[in-house]
Amino acid sequence: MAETSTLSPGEIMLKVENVSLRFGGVKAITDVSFDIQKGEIRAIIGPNGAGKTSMLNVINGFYHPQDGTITYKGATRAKMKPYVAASQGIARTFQNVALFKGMSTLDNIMVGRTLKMKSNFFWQVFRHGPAMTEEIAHRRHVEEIIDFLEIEHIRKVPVGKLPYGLQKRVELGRALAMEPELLLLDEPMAGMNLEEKEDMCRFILDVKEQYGTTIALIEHDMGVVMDLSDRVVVLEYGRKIADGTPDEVKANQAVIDAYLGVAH
Amino acid sequence: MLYRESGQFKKTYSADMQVFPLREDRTGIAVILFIAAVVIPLTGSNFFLSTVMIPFLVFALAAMGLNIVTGYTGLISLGTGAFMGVGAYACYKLTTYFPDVPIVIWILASGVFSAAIGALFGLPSLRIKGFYLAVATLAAQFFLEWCFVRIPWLFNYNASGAIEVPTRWIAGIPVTGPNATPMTRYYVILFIVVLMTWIASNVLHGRIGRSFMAVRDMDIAAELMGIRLLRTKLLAFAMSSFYCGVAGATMMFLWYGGGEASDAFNINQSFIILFMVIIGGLGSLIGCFFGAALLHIIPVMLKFGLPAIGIPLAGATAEHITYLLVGGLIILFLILEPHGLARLWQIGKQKLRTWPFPY
Amino acid sequence: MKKTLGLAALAAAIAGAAPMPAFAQDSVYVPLLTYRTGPFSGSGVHIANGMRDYLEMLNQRDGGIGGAKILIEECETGYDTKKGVECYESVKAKNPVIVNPYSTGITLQIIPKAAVDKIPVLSMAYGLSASADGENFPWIFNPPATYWDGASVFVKHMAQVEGGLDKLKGKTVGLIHLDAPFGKEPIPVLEALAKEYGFNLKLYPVPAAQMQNQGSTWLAIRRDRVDWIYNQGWGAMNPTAVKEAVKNGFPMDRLVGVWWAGGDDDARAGEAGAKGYKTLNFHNTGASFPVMQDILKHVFDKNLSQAKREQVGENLYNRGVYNSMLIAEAIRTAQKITGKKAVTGEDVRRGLEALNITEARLKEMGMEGFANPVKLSCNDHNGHNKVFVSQWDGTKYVKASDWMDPIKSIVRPLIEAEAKDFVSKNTGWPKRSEACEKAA
Amino acid sequence: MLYNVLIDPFVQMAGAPDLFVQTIWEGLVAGVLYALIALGFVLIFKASGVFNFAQGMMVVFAALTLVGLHEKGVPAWAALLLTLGVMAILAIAVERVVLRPLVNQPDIILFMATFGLTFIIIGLGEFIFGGEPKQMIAEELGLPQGTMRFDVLGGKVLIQKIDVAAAVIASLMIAALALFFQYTRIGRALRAVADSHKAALSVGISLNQIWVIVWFAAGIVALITGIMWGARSDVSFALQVIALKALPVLILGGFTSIPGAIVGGLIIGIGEKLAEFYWGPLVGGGIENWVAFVIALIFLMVRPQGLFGDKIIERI
Repeated sequence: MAETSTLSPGEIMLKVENVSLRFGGVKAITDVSFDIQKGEIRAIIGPNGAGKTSMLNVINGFYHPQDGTITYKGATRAKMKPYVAASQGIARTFQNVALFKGMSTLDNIMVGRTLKMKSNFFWQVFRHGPAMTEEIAHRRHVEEIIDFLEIEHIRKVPVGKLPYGLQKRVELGRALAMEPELLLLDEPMAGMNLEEKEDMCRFILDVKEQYGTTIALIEHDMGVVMDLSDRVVVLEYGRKIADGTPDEVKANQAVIDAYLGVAH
Repeated sequence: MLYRESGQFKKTYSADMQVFPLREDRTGIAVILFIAAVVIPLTGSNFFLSTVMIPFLVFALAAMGLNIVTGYTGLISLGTGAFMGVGAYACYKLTTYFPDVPIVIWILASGVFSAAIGALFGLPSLRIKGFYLAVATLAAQFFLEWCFVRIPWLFNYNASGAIEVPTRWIAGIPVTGPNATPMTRYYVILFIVVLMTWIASNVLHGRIGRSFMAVRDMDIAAELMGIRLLRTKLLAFAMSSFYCGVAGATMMFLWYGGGEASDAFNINQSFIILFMVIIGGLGSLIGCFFGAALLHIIPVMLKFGLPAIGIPLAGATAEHITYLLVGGLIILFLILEPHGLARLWQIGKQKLRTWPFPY
Repeated sequence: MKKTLGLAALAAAIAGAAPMPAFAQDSVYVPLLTYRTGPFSGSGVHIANGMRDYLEMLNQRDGGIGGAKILIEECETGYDTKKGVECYESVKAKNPVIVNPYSTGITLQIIPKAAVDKIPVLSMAYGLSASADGENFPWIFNPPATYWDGASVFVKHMAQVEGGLDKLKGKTVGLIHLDAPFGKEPIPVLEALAKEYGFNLKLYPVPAAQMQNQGSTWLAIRRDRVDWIYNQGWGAMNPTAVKEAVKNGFPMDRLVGVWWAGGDDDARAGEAGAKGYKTLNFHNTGASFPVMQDILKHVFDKNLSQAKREQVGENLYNRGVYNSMLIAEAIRTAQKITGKKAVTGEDVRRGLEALNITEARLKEMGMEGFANPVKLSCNDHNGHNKVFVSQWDGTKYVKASDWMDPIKSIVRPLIEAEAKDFVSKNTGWPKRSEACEKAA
Repeated sequence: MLYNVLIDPFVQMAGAPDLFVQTIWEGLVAGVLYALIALGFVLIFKASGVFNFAQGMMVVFAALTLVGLHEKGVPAWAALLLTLGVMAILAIAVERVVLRPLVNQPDIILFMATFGLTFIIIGLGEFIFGGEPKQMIAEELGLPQGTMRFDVLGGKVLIQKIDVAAAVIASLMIAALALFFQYTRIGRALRAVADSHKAALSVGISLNQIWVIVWFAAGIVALITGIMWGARSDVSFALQVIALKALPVLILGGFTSIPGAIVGGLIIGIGEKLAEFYWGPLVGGGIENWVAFVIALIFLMVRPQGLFGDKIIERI
């Protein structure tokens, strides 16, 4: 994959500052700040309803925070359309698999290439010339991802018919097809058995190693989080209660309280 | 042993990406085209051509249009009839102003106008979906219908208030108007339908088609993949209306030979085409043909076919039975096979693939 | 695959079906395009019954026309152009001697085809007014009067009631019409007459979808203080209009419908208040005429009709009978000219141009007092015949005026101009090549 | 031009207050009837999540059955009861044949199934009772006839007794429905289903029963609507296009709100009459057909969730 980022590893890629998000009277996120560095795996954890998914939605422009700013690769923004985030290299997967159920694995991943495809309507009409050349080039790329994720056998199966674990894998493939610089993974291992989880962990690490992609992930399996991530941010009731390396977080009293529960 | 994929290996991506990867399918299409272009004109009576085949092709084209927006992009439109009307009136105006340009060009060009109008009425689709959008498209239907009656410029101030299709020649052969033979009209419309089906198939198999389906299946995810929803939905509406517009123009010029808007492009027309799409198969091109065939042929069969083979059936009763049958079929298909005849077709092919040893 | 085979078989059945019926040597095939379904069936059913029953009566009583049996076939159009054209295509193959489209929309479609297919079209007092010009429309006939004649008779009737044409000055006349080509027909002639006699014309279009929802239309009529209303409506529009008029206290004897707005059911909808409602007419109502008695005897007594006995004599039923009388007389005239029994469409076209139904002939047919003489010519395919006003007396329509001539001096020039316009817009419209009959 | 659009209509309103009042009244009556059709939609949507496109046809079908039976010699009141029976059978049939096999299908599939239902109802109605329009047996049912005339505001306002009856009956029915939902066991069950199908199932409420009941209730509403509409014009499937007016009403009122249906109905009814009467002449009239839809469309752009709906939060 082509490396387009001008950042070098360790530099701050994304900076979230004092972000608050409300739905009517409900506060989903309150005054949260953290950052993500180039090349790291950053975990966001917290109990259910802590605002983790909302945080991802804010990062890729799906929700617009009432307060606070997001700085991505040096550019600060308040509001943005999700497709702009996509074009800037932010890709994601979803908590409840959000694949295009009526389409095949291949087509799903091909959709991830949409932004990279340039041929105009005219050539599309004839499916010849530039349109076909482009289609073949991207197909080659997609096949690489399919090989990488070891899903060759389900290439032409409609994804609606696949088991859950494979769907998650296809979804990762679709996100990878966008050649993201920042990959947001929302519970990539939810509902998987141990073997599938191990596979998924391997893929995530491989993505980081092979492509140098920065990854932010939400996960409930603490073992996985602690093994995979470089740094962890902990949310509870929409507030940040801890931020640091896995070991630091593990030792944090607030985190222990949040997970084990204390009498408030 | 007629239909096998084994032994057909694809060595290049382009071979694998063909619309019909199997050799048998390609042969099948060739056979169908041969039947359509040679056998039917040779054997069909004028009545068969003008009452069965031409309307069937017009409806298939309109159903294709609706299928693009409803079946592929997941946006229900109840304004098909009106968008067809836009095409018909556009074609009428164009050929009035420029009578010397071959009519086929104007029929195709009239789609541009309906595409523009369609995109305009597709604008609300960004904010609203589902039933709400269906109601919004009804606004288009009723408003445009009113325009067709109310703006005399559209029908050249004819006292009849209707489109009066003039005779137009291509290479000395009358193509439209009373002197055009059913055979000529059939060939013209067959050419248009084949061309536009090929184009639709190309577009829907590529990037654009994938964006349509992505929006249909999960619009939010599609947007997060970098697909611009408004642009995609408008493109779907425009392309859909383009097809509907051309269908409307062919309907007026090659089938009806003139007529009133309030009659030809009313809400019932929109419903019928929606039913064709449902029964034929949402999100399937071949389904458009199945749906159009079934829904157009049922009434014609009941009305003309049964009396012809000696079963007397009063016209009115045939009408009532048509309603019952069509309604029943819609429900039946939704229950048994929500993907319509097209899916049955696929299942049939699947069975054939393993026949005669299914295990 | 099985499905395709099945479909193919069905398709083959239709493909082969069209030119099917075995024709008896001495017969004429008369298809009737009718509608017993759809939103306009309320008017259509009665006409269909009347048309069919008269022809059936001829078959039963006389064995057909001049020895040729009439093959009657109804084709259901639902007043829908698409189905109408299907019907036309299906009957075309069976050599019809005449076609009755029974819808202005369908007529408009058939007009250009008629000359090519050599089938005369009888659009009795409907269709394109301009097609009265035989010079440009040799195959289209719309006797006995056009909508424009009707509208002019309406104006004359107003003048009669008001006490002279000069009294029309300053009056407000409303046209409530179906918002479709049929409904808009009388507009040009009423505009011309309004200019001529100095009355104000107001238009009240009713969209087909709103036929049964005319509240605001009638409010507008009240607002504009309209003195007279001419109703160019059809189907479900008419009973609703009558009801609304009653409701709004509009004087019923100043609400005049075109002949198609004269269904008995239309007036009945207004119940007691509808008394006094007027409609134009060109034939009488009631079942007392010998011809009606013959229908009762030869058709109803043998249970060959779909109508109820008490419907014979109702206005629209009689309209159907009148229509079929024109068909039969055209065929008879054609037989006389050609000396053939089984005449063709071309013969019947000549028969229509030579059609001359005299007082004596009417009496012979048992229609004395039922209708007025009709005479067509090569040039005049309409006759612009006399029309009278019928009035609803609470249970039936009764004749309420003398037979009145249309204002030909205004109507005919309009027709010729309109016909020219039609021809000029339809480039390549064929010049009349059919020879004119010598007086028969 | 601007004067004609922005000022003149209001001058007219002030100039002839009797006509203004009459217009409002006409709109009100039409609105009540739209609201009744919409009410049938809402009942079914709340309980089964089905957007019943066939509601308008059920109105005509019920009225047609009533009149048709009476024509065949059944006395009016017996015909009324029989029609109720027919609507009950229809409800059971719909549940058995359409809803049960399609349970758990996407909404859109059920929506389309009701298109099929629409056609079946039209075909069945015309097949049995014939296609020609019929007159409502308003008199035989003891509905008041005639016109009341009020000389007010320097003019006259005409009010049909049947319209007053329609408004009164509609209000009574809505009140009865409200009581039914509030205080009966079935009513509570219905509300539970409306909130959550699964929750209702888990406390042992039979969904199938509930569906039959709401479809029957919608059938009763349809019958009453049909009688009122029929008395105003006549009974035929030509009413179907007018029945579509219930759709913009639903857009305004929201799919699940009974007060929404009523308020929406009145807004659409009055709005379209005012538009046709005061603004229609500017463009040649006949705009009543689409103005309701355009009102709804504009409204949607501003407030996609309807008058009484909550703001939609999209989740992923």
